[in-house]
Order: sequence, then structure tokens, then C-alpha cells
Amino acid sequence: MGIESLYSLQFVEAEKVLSLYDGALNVPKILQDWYEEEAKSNYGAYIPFVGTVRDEDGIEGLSFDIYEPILESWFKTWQTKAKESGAIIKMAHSRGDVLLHESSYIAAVFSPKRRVALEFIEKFVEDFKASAPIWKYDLRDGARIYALSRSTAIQGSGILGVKN
Amino acid sequence: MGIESLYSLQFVEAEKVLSLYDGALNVPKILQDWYEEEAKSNYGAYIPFVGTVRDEDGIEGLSFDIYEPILESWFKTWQTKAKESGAIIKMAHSRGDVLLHESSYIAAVFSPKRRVALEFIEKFVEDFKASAPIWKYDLRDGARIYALSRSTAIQGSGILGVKN
Amino acid sequence: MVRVDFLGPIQKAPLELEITNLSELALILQKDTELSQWLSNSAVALNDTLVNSLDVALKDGDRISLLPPVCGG
Amino acid sequence: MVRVDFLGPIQKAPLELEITNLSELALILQKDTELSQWLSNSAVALNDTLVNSLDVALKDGDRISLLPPVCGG
Repeated sequence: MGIESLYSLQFVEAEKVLSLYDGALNVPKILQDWYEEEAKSNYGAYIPFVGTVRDEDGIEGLSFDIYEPILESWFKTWQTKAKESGAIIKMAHSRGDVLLHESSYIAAVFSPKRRVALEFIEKFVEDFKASAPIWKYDLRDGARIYALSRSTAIQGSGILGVKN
Repeated sequence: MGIESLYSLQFVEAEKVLSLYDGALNVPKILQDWYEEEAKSNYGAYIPFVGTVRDEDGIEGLSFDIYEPILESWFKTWQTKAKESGAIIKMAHSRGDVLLHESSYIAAVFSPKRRVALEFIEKFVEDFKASAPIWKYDLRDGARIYALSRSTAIQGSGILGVKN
Repeated sequence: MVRVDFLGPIQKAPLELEITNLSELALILQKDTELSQWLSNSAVALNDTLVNSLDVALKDGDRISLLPPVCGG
Repeated sequence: MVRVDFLGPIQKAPLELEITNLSELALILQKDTELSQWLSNSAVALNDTLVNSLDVALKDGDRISLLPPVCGG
């Protein structure tokens, strides 16, 4: 296999494990697909994290914008980190509107042993919250209201605001 | 509702969330059933942990013995702890033989917020490994060989061996 | 009469003993060479509740269980 | 020409600017009152790679993105 084919193989692989959907996720199907994809990979631990829209503060749902180029490079960095520990990460996220009690996010770690998986899922989900280029809006009276107070400035933010 | 009916309701609830199966678990079905059972419970985070039998050291599979009365009381203690944090825990485990690449264990936490769920799944799975009255055997040439070297003495073990 | 069950991999039939406390049970089981590998690493339950000390009285109908090292999952 | 994109909730059309470094961009954007709430809390990417300092040279065809505070999940 030449260098080019190897490269495109890795690219396809990275694509498959990061999936973006319009609207709510079909959680049972995604959890099943991922489980079956890795059924013979000899991983001993599979830990998905599923995020579901809560009915709170009178919202009608949430809505999401995603900037895909940076999401993909962020995700590839994590995939590399996971591979160094013999693990893999899969992720699915919604674009657009997701209503109450629907799910917008699934991240999953597969690893040979449980300790690596338990540590990875926690670190991955926390960094996802702090770094992944996704913007959340509350849906109220049909309008999208940016959820600024629940959002986190990406590390290194603010350089353009510093006055000379 | 009288005291007796309340009691039996709680009992039924505890039963439902701890499920023991003969042989391998149907992982996609269990993950889906649990997701759907809590679809309207307003939990924001659902984290299952799935344990699968690895092909290693030439084994043909694993086999499990469970002592159910103490497993149930251990599980109820964790359920109480989870409820104090607004969370719930569900668990499924196999009895008897589970072959390579089949799954024998699922534990899941549901909670309103992700931090509680991430912390609970880790603590629960680690205590499960150290305390749940389940015995594991390697299957080799059709025989069950107790996995002593991978097993953990329950806290407080050894009191009957102390000589006076 | 107190019943003693040996759980999991301990290949031993239950015993029925006339004993009044766990110290008596310890003395009896320590004489059983079949059990030598298990006493130092097994937990003890009285009527399905784990106990941490031999300082426990027993009454007629009580059930004792020995739980060797565990490994679920 | 350098293109500047405002991502997510920043409601602003892209800019095309003749600039050669990020410090020039900072001066221009700081004059835009629409952006006053965003400059201090947004991250900056050059050609989809985050940058941590203004000490970055720009060339024709470069793309800058402003990323306001995020909240996936």
C-alpha cells in the first residue's frame, strides 16, 4: 500500500468516529453501531457518555452551531492521545435544534482495560466542554438565545481585546 | 397507599435496576431499554460502562458465580448513595459462561448533571470490582479455573484465619 | 444449629454446627486442611451481612457465609 | 487580502482586510463597537489552528476566525 492509500485510510477512519447529525441523535442506534463495530477489536471496556436536553428554566430545547474544521482537528488530537493508551474515542453531536429529553451528544471510549477507559471518558468530556468549537443556544418562544453564562472561553481567548 | 404497598413498590424498583442473566448480555437491548426507561426522567447525563470478555492468555471465555443476597444489599447501598446526589444506578451481570468478545457486565449512572455521573460511574465500577460477591473463572479446555490472581479479597477478609 | 456456607470457588459442602460465637467457628475451621488457603482471604457474612470481627454471638438458625476473593465484571 | 470570520453567536458578516499581522487586526476590530463584548472572550484561529499570541505574521489568502465562548454537549 502506498503512502497515499495509507493516508486516505486514516482519513476515512477519523471521519467514521466523529459523526455530526442534523437534530437529535438516535442514541440506541449509535450505541449499538459503535458496540458492533468494535465487537471483535478485543476491547474489554466500552464507556459511552450520553448528553440529553433537560427541561429546565422554561426552555423549549437547545440549538447548536458547530465549526467543523477545528472540531475535527481537536478530535484528531484526542484520537492520537487515546491510541497511545491503546484506546479509541468515538463521538456524535447534533447540529441545529434538539428538543427537551432528546439527546445531542455521545462520546465513547473503548480500551483494553477499565482504568484507561474510566480516566479517558472523564478527561475527554471535560476538555470537550472547555474546547470543542460548538455554540449552544436556548430555544425560547421559537428564538435562539446564546447561552453565554453557561459557556467557556477557549484557552488563550482575549488576545484581540488587549489594548496597546 | 399503606406501608406494605409502599414497601413492595420500592422492592420492585430495586429489582428492576439490578438484572442478572444466564450467559452473555444483550448489550444493545439493555442500553436501549435503560435509555428509554429514563427518557422522561429529566436526567442530563447517562453513562453506561460495558465490560466485554477479552481474548487473552488462551482462554475460551469466562464463567461467573454470583451470591445474590449480598449483591442485592451491596447494590441497594449504592442506590441510596446515588439518590442522595439525585442520580440512579442500573446494573446487569451474567451468571455462568460468557465467551470471547461477549459482554458480562453493564453498569450505568443517570444524573441531572455530568460531574455527578462521571464521578459516580468511576467510584461504582471500582467498588464493584472490590466488593461485589461475584467469582470469576477462566474457561480452559472446557474446565472452570478460578481466577484467584485477578481477584480481590473483600474488605475485612481473613478474620477466621487469625490464630489465638 | 448454625449453618455455614462456602461460596464461589470453595469446593466444600455446607456445615451444620452447634456453636455460639464466631471464635468457636474459627477454631473448628482452622483444623480443616481443605480450608487452609481460604480462611485468610475470605470475608464472613452473618445472615447475609458482612462482619468485621469475631466478636459476634450466634443463635440457633443463624447462617454464616464465607466469601473468597471476588472479581466481577 | 486576509479574510476574517466571526463564528457562532457573533452576528457579523466576514471582513476582507489588507493586513500583515494580528496586531493590526486587533487595532481595527477594537474600533468596532459591535465587537466590544466579543474581543475579550474570543479565541483566534489562523487557517483553523488556534493561536495564543498577536505575534503572528499574515499573508495573502490567510483566514482568521474568531471563536466566542463554547458550550457543546
